[in-house]
Amino acid sequence: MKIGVFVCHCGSNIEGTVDTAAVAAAAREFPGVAFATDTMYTCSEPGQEEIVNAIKEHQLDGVVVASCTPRMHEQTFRRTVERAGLNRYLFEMANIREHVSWIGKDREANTNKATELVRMAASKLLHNRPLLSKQFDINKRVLIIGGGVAGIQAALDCAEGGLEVILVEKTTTIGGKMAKLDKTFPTVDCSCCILGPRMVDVAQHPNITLYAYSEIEEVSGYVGNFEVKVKKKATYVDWDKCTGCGICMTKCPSKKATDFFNEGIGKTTAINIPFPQAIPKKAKIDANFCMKLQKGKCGICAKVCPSGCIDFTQQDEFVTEKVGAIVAATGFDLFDWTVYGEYGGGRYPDVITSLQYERMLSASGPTGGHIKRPSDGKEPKNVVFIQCVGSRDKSVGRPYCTGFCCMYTAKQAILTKDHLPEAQTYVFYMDIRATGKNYDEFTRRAMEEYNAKYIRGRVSMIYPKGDSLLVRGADTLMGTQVEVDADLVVLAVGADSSAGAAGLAEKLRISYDSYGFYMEGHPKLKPVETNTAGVYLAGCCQGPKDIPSSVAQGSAAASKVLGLFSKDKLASDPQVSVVDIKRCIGCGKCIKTCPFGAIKEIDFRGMKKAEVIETVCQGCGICTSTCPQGAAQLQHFTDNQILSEVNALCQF
Amino acid sequence: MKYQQELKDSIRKALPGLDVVIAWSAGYDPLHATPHFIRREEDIDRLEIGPFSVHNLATYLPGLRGKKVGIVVKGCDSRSVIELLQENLINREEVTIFGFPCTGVVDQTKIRKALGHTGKVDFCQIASQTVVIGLGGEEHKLRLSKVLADKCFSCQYPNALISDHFVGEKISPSVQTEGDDDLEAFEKMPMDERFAFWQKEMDRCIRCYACRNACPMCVCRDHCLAESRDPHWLSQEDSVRDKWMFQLIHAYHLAGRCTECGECQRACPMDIPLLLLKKKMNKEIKELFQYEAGVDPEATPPLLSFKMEEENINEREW
Amino acid sequence: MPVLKGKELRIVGFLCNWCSYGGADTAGVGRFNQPTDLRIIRVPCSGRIDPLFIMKTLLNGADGVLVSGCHPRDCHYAEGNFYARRRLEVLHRFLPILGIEPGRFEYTWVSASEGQRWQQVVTRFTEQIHKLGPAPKIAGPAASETLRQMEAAL
Amino acid sequence: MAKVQFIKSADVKPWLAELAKEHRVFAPSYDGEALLFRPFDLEQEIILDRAATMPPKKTVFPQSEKLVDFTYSKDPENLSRVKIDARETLPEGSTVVFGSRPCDARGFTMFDRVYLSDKNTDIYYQARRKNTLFITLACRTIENTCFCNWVDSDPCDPTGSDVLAIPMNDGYLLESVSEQGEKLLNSKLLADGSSRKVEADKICQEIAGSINNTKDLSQAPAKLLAVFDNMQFWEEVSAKCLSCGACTYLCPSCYCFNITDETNGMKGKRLRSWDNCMSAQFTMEASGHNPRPTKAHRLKNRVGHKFSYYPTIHGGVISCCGCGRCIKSCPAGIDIREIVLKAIDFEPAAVEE
Repeated sequence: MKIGVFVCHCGSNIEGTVDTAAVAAAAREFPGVAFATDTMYTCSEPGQEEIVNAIKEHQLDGVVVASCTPRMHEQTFRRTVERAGLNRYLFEMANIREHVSWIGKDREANTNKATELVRMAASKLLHNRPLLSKQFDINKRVLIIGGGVAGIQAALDCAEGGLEVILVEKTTTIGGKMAKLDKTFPTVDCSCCILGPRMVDVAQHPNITLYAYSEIEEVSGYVGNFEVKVKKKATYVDWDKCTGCGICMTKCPSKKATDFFNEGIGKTTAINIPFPQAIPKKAKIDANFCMKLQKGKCGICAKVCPSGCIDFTQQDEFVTEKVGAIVAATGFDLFDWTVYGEYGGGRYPDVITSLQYERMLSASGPTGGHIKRPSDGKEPKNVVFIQCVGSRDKSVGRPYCTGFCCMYTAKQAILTKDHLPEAQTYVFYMDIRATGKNYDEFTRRAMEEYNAKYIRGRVSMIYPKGDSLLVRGADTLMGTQVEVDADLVVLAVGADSSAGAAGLAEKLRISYDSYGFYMEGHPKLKPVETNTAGVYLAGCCQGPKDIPSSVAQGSAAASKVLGLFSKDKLASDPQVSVVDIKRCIGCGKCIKTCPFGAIKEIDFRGMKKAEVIETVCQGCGICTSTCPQGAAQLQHFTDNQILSEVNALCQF
Repeated sequence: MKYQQELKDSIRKALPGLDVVIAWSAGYDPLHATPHFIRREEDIDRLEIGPFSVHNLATYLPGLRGKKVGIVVKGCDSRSVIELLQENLINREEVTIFGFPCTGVVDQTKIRKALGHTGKVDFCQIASQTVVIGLGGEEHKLRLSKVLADKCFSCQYPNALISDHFVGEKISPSVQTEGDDDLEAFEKMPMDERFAFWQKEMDRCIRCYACRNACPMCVCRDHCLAESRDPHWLSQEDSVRDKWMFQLIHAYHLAGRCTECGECQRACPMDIPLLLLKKKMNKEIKELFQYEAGVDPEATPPLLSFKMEEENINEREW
Repeated sequence: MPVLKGKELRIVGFLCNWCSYGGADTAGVGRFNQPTDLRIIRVPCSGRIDPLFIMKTLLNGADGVLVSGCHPRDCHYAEGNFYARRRLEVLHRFLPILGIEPGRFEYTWVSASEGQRWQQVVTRFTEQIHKLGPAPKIAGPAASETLRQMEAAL
Repeated sequence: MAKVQFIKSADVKPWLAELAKEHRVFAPSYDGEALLFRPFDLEQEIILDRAATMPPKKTVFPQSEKLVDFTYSKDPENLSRVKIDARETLPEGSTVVFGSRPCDARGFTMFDRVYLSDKNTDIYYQARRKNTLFITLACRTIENTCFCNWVDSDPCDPTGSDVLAIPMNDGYLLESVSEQGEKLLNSKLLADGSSRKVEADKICQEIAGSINNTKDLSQAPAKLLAVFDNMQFWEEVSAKCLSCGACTYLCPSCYCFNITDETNGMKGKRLRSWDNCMSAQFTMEASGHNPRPTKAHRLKNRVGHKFSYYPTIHGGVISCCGCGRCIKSCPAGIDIREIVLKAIDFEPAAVEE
């Protein structure tokens, strides 16, 4: 191999503490090095030209650039050598800026270190091989998991972009958390009025197939070619026939079923359509409460149903969909606030969550939009809001800020005053975080126009006092203890990752943080990508966020999918593992440890062997360090390549 | 051995359905047995089990895939069979396992050490706890417990853990837990002496790879890293570094898979105390993962799995 | 290769590309001064780091080996560092039997944003290695009296 | 006329110390539990009453030896022009091996026919061979694995040795076999031994008389060829073979090697290291094809080579010296004697009409 070495000054960034000319001179003595020079700015246009020219002039077949981190410019220089006709993988970088010149001032030590890094890079390069990517077809359909506002947005954008969309929602209706809200901040728009039309669009769009009351059972395949098994859970109602008339609900004698949609404020019937604008507007029987399913007696709904769609024998059903990309938009759940013993731990009926309060405020909610105390149905006079319940609290393992509670609390304070002009609201807060457009103005309005009393401090205890509650807390601005008589306490409960998020992540082979929120590809630059190609994120599954951000992410994810599908074929990354079939003994250890299911067992002349599915392989190299006989080798990071670096550094 | 006849009868019954049964027979002198491949009825007569049945015959199984193989196993050997099953390197339906209660096997090195040399053994009789060896016309009496292999003292699995035919009465495991004395003693040595120790021991390695080939879990066989150029982990140089490195490869590749049968050390013609490395590895594996290899055919070796929260690994705080 | 005029010791680092290599970059961008001994080998994932690389590096005469990957649960490849954690921990506990100070090998987790932490890790590890001094090198067989005694005991 | 000297047992070590001033001296002593030919050390006990674990093969044929040192250098004007400077590294100095057994010393005569033939001379082997002298100890004990008498040798065979030492009750009778050997016998510690020659000869006769199991192997070359294609025969005899190299590496007459280059940076060396026909890699071709794919093929080669192919081209000399180490150290207890006899006795099944 004829290697060219280019040692970059990076202006004075490197040259300031590294004698680049000396590094280049030393490099001339390294095995395989046929040309070495120092250059002012290697990444600049003339710098790159110099490489191209040197490749041609000296017939180089490998290039080492010693400059900044490969995380910065590896792609740049790979393209450069490719322009000169070399394979892009016959290139190595030595990081002599971030790892040398910027972290020490001893010029002698730096120069020596830089020289050794170049030596390592050149040694590795001697073992590099040209790698070529493969082209493969893509299935231009997209699966969107979760029918909240982010999922709806992604679905509609993709469908509008001409893609076939499969939307899977685990409850019986799309709409998510937003559908449960009464109003939205800071405009105090009716939530259902703005979301409703979008939901209808989903139902009517010819490109969208909606599986409600369904969950993802299994995901296999890879970007461009996923295969997804969807479980359609039994509703005991034939949805092809159900018209959503609701007669069954009026006649159902089992009226103590849990009302999930209304957050447990009140009860509902065993057969149920969650709310009037539900999409799809179909009834479902809650088997836990249905007398027919529990005890075999009743069946009134079947008798009254005009279209005869009740089917007590219905079973879960599975359908398989083939898609090319997946958007996870699985949202969030509320933190289980009952861990807070000081707030009663769930023992006081008049301590409720913010989302329960939303349902109470909603005209279509169980109270018809009247604020009533759950304990006695009376209108409250003093309403106390407590913020940061399960947010910014290390003691309950939730150190992060949910981000939108400050805003909805302000909104709820305003709405309280609208509903009950006599009422007095109090808000216990830590800090007001109102960083969106018109947000700060909105919280000020709550304080100034709606007379919400904001108290900066945490609540230490809630005690029952007569038929009301005594809220004791600190006012840290005044430096005093405060006690407020409350008729109703509303907890601004923070967002937790959605129940089941981890299980789905494992199916999708994406990672999640310690709270269960999905990891984006890069916190700044890849906010909706994941590290699994073809899987994108939208909305609160990635972390708590408000509606506009969720919608923006839905659109962003859709644009990523549309961008991906704008090509007819995809190219696989050739830095994948390859199994040497001659060395493989078929023990399957690689198959067992591959996080991506990218290795399969094949039969080769009657012998078991492993084979890498190169489109699925993500190039982590776990198989390579697992295979005892070195049969599986991650290309570009083979044992011999790493050993050559080790040997360049230490072999006495 | 008490159950020898019963075992022979059992094999005789099964042989028509099998290509071969692997057992032991008398070796080249009264102090040695040798693996015995029974293919025909008449081969059965030469079968002998006893304290010289040292070889772990499970080593032969992966090489006989595709054949119907019977195998006679001691308790410790059965763990290797389990481990091979666990790794899908043998098919359960192809293997017929004959178990017997093992009361321990000898360590030839201990006998040699006790007698000076054992080149000319005329006879050997074992009666209850005494071994009588005729050596160049003289009679030497040794206590059996002086010459049993270390692993037998702390043996927890004297009966085959898995078998299709078990002859004799199952016996209870050893209550002694000694056996790791050598490891404990070694770990009391200062670091530099340990380093020097291995250099000295590895110096006499002749790279014959008997340790590897006798190991039932060294399943790479002809594709071992030791002799490969791609990947090129080792040179062929007679250097302590390369020879030592090989033993580290061996020990690490056995981490969580080694059943401590001791074949590596027994096979070593240079008597290098190789088992010490494996014992250390097993001790750490057991402490970290409460895992013992070769007990459960359904288990996954700990280095091929993980837990998100490891009970015994503290996150490194620096 | 000789280490710089006896000032440096030979310290080799194996870093995953996504977190720790990025963390080392971040430390550079932040101009967080570090000792110059460390030489970094970049690998895609800590799961790629076969513990045998570390043994090989140590037997080849390195004075110290530092491995760093993404924090558990933050692995770019979801599971790589979980495997690495088990394997590296086993190695760490195994080294003493060879007569190699376990402190010559450390593994840790540094994310791409933890530049300052990386500086601390490198500084601390380099200090630790300098305290241990140059690693014993493999020479010919040494037959000290203690060894003979040890042999007799075994 | 051979020089005959006598040395008292107590004078052996001082004599070796004397020899060590001029030569590298190797003598059997324990390294761990292995009895090896190690550099003579006054502190170390020399063990002469039992056969060594390993023959003194390394003294003439090192486990690995550097054949060539090479260095690359570049033309500063044109870095692509690389020169290779290669230097042979021939061994220097002389060596004395004390306490080898007749089989050990005789083993090198098997090497000589190959490495020092009229057509080809291996200069590395030659350099060591001619400068290594063997003071061989006749055997008084015939071990269970010994069979030198089967292969045209005996416990007092001086073939390949420079001095033959016959163990007597109070010392050793030293008889020179070669001229170089004669020169070793000039120490003041030695006394004229002619008077005890008769006694020594009697000892040798007694030893020879104690052997009674000699087998005639003259049919072996032909009989082994006859079973060459009988793979079932070879599969059965090799069934317990583990394919390790213990037998070959401990064999005084196995001389195969491999050559590899190891380069680091601009320097490198060419190594010759022991190789063995029991290993699958031994005959592995670059294409991946292996003409000896199974251990049956490989064990057939080992036995066939020693007892058939070698004798066929080297005047009937069996390339086995009967030391029995392959039997003793085989982890699976394979007995080469058994295989050879089985081949000799093998009667092909009558072909059914």
